[in-house]
Amino acid sequence: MNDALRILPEIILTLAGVLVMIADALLPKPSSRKSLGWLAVLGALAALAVSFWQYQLPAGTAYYGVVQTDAFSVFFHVLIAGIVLASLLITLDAVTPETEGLGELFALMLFGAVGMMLMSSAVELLLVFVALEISSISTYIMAGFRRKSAKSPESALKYFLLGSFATSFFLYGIALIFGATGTTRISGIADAIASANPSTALLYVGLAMVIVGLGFKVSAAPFHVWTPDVYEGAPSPVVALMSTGPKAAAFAVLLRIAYGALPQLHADWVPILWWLAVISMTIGNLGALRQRNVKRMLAYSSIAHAGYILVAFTALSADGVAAASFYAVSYAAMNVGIFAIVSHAGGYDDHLTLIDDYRGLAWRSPLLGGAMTFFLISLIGIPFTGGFFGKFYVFTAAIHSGMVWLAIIGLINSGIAAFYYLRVVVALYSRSSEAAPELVVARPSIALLLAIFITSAATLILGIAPGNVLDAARAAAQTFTSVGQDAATPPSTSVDAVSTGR
Amino acid sequence: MVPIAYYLVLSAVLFSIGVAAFLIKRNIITVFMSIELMLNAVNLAFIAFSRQWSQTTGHLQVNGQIFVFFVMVVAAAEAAVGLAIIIAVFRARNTLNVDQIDLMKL
Amino acid sequence: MHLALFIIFAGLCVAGALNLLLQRHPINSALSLIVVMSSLAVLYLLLGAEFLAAAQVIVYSGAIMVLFTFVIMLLNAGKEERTHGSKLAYIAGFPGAAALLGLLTYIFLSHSAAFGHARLGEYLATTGDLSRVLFRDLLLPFEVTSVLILIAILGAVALARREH
Amino acid sequence: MTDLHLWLIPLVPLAGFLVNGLVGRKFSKPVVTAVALVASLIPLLQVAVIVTKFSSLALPHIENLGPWIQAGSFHADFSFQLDQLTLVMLCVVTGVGFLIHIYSVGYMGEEDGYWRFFAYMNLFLFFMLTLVLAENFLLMFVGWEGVGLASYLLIGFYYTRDSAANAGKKAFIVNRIGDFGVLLAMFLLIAHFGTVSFTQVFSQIAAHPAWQGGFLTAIALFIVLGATGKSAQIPLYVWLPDAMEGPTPVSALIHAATMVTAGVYIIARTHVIFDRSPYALAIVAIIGVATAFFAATIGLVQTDIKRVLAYSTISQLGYMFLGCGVAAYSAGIFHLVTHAFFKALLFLAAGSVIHALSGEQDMRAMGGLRRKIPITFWTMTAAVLAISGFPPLAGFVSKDEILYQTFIAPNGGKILWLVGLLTAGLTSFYMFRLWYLTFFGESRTQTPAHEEEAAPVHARSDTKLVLEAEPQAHPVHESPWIMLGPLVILAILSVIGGWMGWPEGLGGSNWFSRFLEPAVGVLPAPSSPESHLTELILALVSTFVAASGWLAAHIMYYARPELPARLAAQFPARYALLKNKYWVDEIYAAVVVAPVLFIARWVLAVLIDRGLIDGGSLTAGYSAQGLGALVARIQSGNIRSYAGWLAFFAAALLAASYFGWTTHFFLQ
Repeated sequence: MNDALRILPEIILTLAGVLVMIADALLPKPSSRKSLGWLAVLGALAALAVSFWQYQLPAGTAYYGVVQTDAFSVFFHVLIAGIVLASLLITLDAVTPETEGLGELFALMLFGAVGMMLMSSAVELLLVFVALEISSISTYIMAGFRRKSAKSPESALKYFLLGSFATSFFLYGIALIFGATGTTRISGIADAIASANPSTALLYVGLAMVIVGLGFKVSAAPFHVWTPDVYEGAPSPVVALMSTGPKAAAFAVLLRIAYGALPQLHADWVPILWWLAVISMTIGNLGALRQRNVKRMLAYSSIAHAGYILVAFTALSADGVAAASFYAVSYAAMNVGIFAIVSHAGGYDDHLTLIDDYRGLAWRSPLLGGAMTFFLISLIGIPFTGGFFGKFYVFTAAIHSGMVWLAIIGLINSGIAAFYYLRVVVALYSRSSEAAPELVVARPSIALLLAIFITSAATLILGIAPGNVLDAARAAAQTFTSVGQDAATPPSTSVDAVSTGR
Repeated sequence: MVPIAYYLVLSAVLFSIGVAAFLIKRNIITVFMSIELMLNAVNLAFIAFSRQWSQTTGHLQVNGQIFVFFVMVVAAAEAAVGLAIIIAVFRARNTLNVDQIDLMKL
Repeated sequence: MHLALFIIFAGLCVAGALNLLLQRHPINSALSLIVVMSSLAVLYLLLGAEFLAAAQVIVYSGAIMVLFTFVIMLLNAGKEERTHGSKLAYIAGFPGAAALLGLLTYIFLSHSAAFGHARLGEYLATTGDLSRVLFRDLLLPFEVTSVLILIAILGAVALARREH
Repeated sequence: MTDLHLWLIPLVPLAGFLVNGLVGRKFSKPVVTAVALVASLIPLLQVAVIVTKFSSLALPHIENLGPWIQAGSFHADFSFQLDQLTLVMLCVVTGVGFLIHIYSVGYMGEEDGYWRFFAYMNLFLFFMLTLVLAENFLLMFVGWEGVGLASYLLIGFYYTRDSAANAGKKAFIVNRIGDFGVLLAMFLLIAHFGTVSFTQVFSQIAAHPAWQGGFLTAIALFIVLGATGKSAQIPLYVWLPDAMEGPTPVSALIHAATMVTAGVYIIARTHVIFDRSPYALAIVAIIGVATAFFAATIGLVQTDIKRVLAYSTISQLGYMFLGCGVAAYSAGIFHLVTHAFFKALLFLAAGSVIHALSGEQDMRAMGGLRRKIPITFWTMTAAVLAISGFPPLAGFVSKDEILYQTFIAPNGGKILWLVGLLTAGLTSFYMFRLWYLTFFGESRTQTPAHEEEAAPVHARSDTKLVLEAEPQAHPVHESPWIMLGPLVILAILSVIGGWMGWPEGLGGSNWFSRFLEPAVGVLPAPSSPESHLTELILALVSTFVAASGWLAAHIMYYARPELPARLAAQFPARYALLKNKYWVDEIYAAVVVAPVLFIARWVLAVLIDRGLIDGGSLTAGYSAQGLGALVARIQSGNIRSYAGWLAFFAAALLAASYFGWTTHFFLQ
């Protein structure tokens, strides 16, 4: 029973998903399936509440040590429950009663969240793999949900084929790590590396392959290629979920593997992640510059934001882990928020998604325009938003660990980012052009208002009073006892190196 | 008596052929098959490593084999979903050629 | 004896895999893949994985490949055309695949001594051995796969359903 | 400790912003006006109260509202600080801010989005006051970035005009480049001091006399980068002239009196760091003097009245930098204060002129306005005299203080002084040029320049489309008193404002710098009779230079306007060109400005203006665009290509991690 408490949010989400499916089957054919969405929302709310409640559990493992609830996994449980809650609300707003397969869509969102949550709490690579597949396969399916359009199935296909391709690399990596250490438990791997003298060649190569697989899932460049195409084709409410949830979960896994299983090898994975961070930030921001489609632009921006989170990874300190976790939250808040508006404005069938289509939106609907501006400002990283503090912590942590160049590159990138975000802001507040059709904006539904309220409140709170979330993130970081040792010595020498013109 | 390394090399060969097949094949279904080939290569590696650790520790280790069991389950699920996606793509675009599935770009 | 069996079936594996790659009709590729999978089942046996050998034949060469063949037939897929959509696959992908092969082979062979040798009949993993781990230590992942399969069913239904 | 409720000072304008911003468009104009004015008046009154209590306060007076972020060892509070420097800035921001609010009531009276304008103005006040009151770098940075945001909103106020939108964006982005500097400085501070609190950082520095240069130079240089962005210095000056797209009161408040001085403020605020880094100080001085000279030369040939003032602002800010760069922070701040008076006045008066001419901004289409708008003329005259440095007006006192401190500074002070002096002459010249062109001679409101409808000029004019559509609808008229009132007050301040810092060398007591001394420190200035003599001589020299600038302008633009024609006969080859009445501009353009611009264009503009900021239409420059195209080329849409890409980089990653290529490479 005690074991079940440790996976209670997952159980609740599964039950809610099953309930949605059963209700879907029981409801008479012609009636609207939208009520199922509210059922799913209830399930997500319950999961969110239980996730919060899990903070009271003493840290520990369950089911013979395959899952572990600790401050880290509970932190991500709460985050993922929040994401899926907001995404469900966005979906409720975007779909019409006639939309096909609504029941399945809501159930898939809930089931996907089960996988994401398990990813964050799994300490056995086998469970990580199964959970990763749950989250991935459900997103593959959801990406292709708009079957009538030409783009949506293509998006699903690209995501599916390339995702499975990357998963094979991930699996091979696990196999090699297993070959080197003889175990697939996170703690076992760390022990094996610390006590025995495992074959380092296998470990290195295994580690690299694991990073390939997870790098794909978090859309870190150069493994990002799928992202713009998939985001463009997938239904917008689904993108709200899949650009944040699986990403956060994959980052949780990456953090757990890097800091939990392979802390001894940090000299090897830090440079890799260093480069991934630089390339991701640069490619993401440069790629976004040219985009005329808002969803593609946001896809590139999500690549860039993955880069910022990776910056925190390399900091090799409790602060770094906390910053990465914090950034995941603030990114989720603002990105889900902006997709709430994109999906409302563009509709489930994405009839208008170009930046030019957004011209004058703010004058026709001040609420949507204002909210979108706020999220864009947060994405740029202006103070009093979650986006600013996310970047602030990330770069503070990086500089604290002597990554001065990384921080400089990151800041230059966040400057470039202002260009393309501002383009949308300018479009929002300019006169709509005569040539382009006007974006017809329906009245926002209660669900959308709720979603916007949740995400904008979260973004604002993260910017003004981030104390609680930051404490939670720091508590999460403390889970990895190995971190912090490296950060004990301030890297004054390296900082001086900059000033002397290195 | 066969060095376990041979099994591992075989798995590497199969994996690389899988990668190459993914790059060469134009039919989506065959591309998907090459992913199955890659997964099979990984399975072989798992079983070989499992055997190696049995020998290293001196008693039977089945962890790697269990992993293979799960990979098979996942592969089955993936196959169902993947083929459904392929059917959906075929209906939407009336082609099975990957080179023609490039509506979204740049 | 062991070496001979290994060489035969490893050869079959590689031949089947290459044939998958070279055949232009998807059915032929599928049949080649079945050859690869069945030969792998024999190799699993040689490594002492009885249960997995059986599962390999039943699940992979049986169920999954039947599904593939079925879909090939359903969509009436013909010979593939040699379109030239991607240069990158050749100029970046092939060197990548070759480098992967080279690097992994080099690592495996250079650590060959550490991996030891496999003898026939040693360390046989019976179904009982597997299930003791599967239903105790890994009970949760096992249960969780039910969610995975549920998703697969849901997804297959939702995506492949005829439009009304 | 007396509680001054410092937090109210920024929060009241914020409340004004929220009220007007959220429900303002449902309000009638008087209500919007009342909300905005009250929201800017209350801080002013509060500052006045503080002034009366100031002598009894224990300084620096810090009010901590509680923790903001606590992250292990590092924490930042919502805390505000009041010291002499803050007080000076507060007086300027609230005082000038309130006057400009009043002026705007008249100036913006007929605009659409009246509520929006005042909401933004209050928002700006909130951020600016946060900036000057903050006790730590982080809170200051909130204000720092926030004023940029407010400035962006206000520059782009006429959002329907693409040029305005682009100018706003340019300003925002250039400012963000500077903001990295501040951010990086802040990160370095956290890394080295574990705190962002001003008092804690400064006391730690004070406790370690051995710290010289090194990381302090790095921090200081990053701060300078930030300051050049905000204060429009070389190389990040490019945004300010374009910022004139905003309504004129915005130019007066943000782009002359307050926000652009934030860079000077931050250097003075962190002078403890700069004092330990002679290199950083030298760079500040050189940037300052170079910008002062460079902007003044460009100012010589501008024809748009607001652009002249914009370049003059850049130039004057250069003086302030020069003052800070020779460690005479109080002189820099002093010039900041007097400049706020006369430059705000210049802009407001220019606004009044533009208003009188129904939107005309081109000086070639002005002239002869002296009698028609006498009050504007007289206030403008005071400002022109002040900025040109005629005693005893405000500009003379503060500029002289900077030049004197530069002169006596060690290490090349004389050269800096000479360039500064030359710039003073140029300043006098182009300001009187503006003065003569606008107010003297015969009226040219009907000249061809205007009949051609001078499209680019109009595109730049800042009044609304309705006015532009019928430029001759109104006769030339004096502005209403709600606009003239602030002009008069500012004119008085421009005249007498300098007296609070009257130098000792000229018989004063230099009260201002004594007052600031505890906050920013002063040079151990020699107070001997010889030094007084030096100061006196320097003052005479600079007055002479200013007078000669006036004389030159007088000859060229007033006394002998026929000179061009005579010279034209002597240069028949270029006769057509010289028929242009303002040939002086062309000569200057060729002789003085062109070489300067040449350097600027090829060294600065290509690198920064074009490459980074303008770059094509709205994107990050040719280079970035090219890279963007490269990134896009990867995105061929073909799955096999993507897989090839993945396989290649997977192999690369494997190889890199196996062979350890990446280990300790490029990594500190």
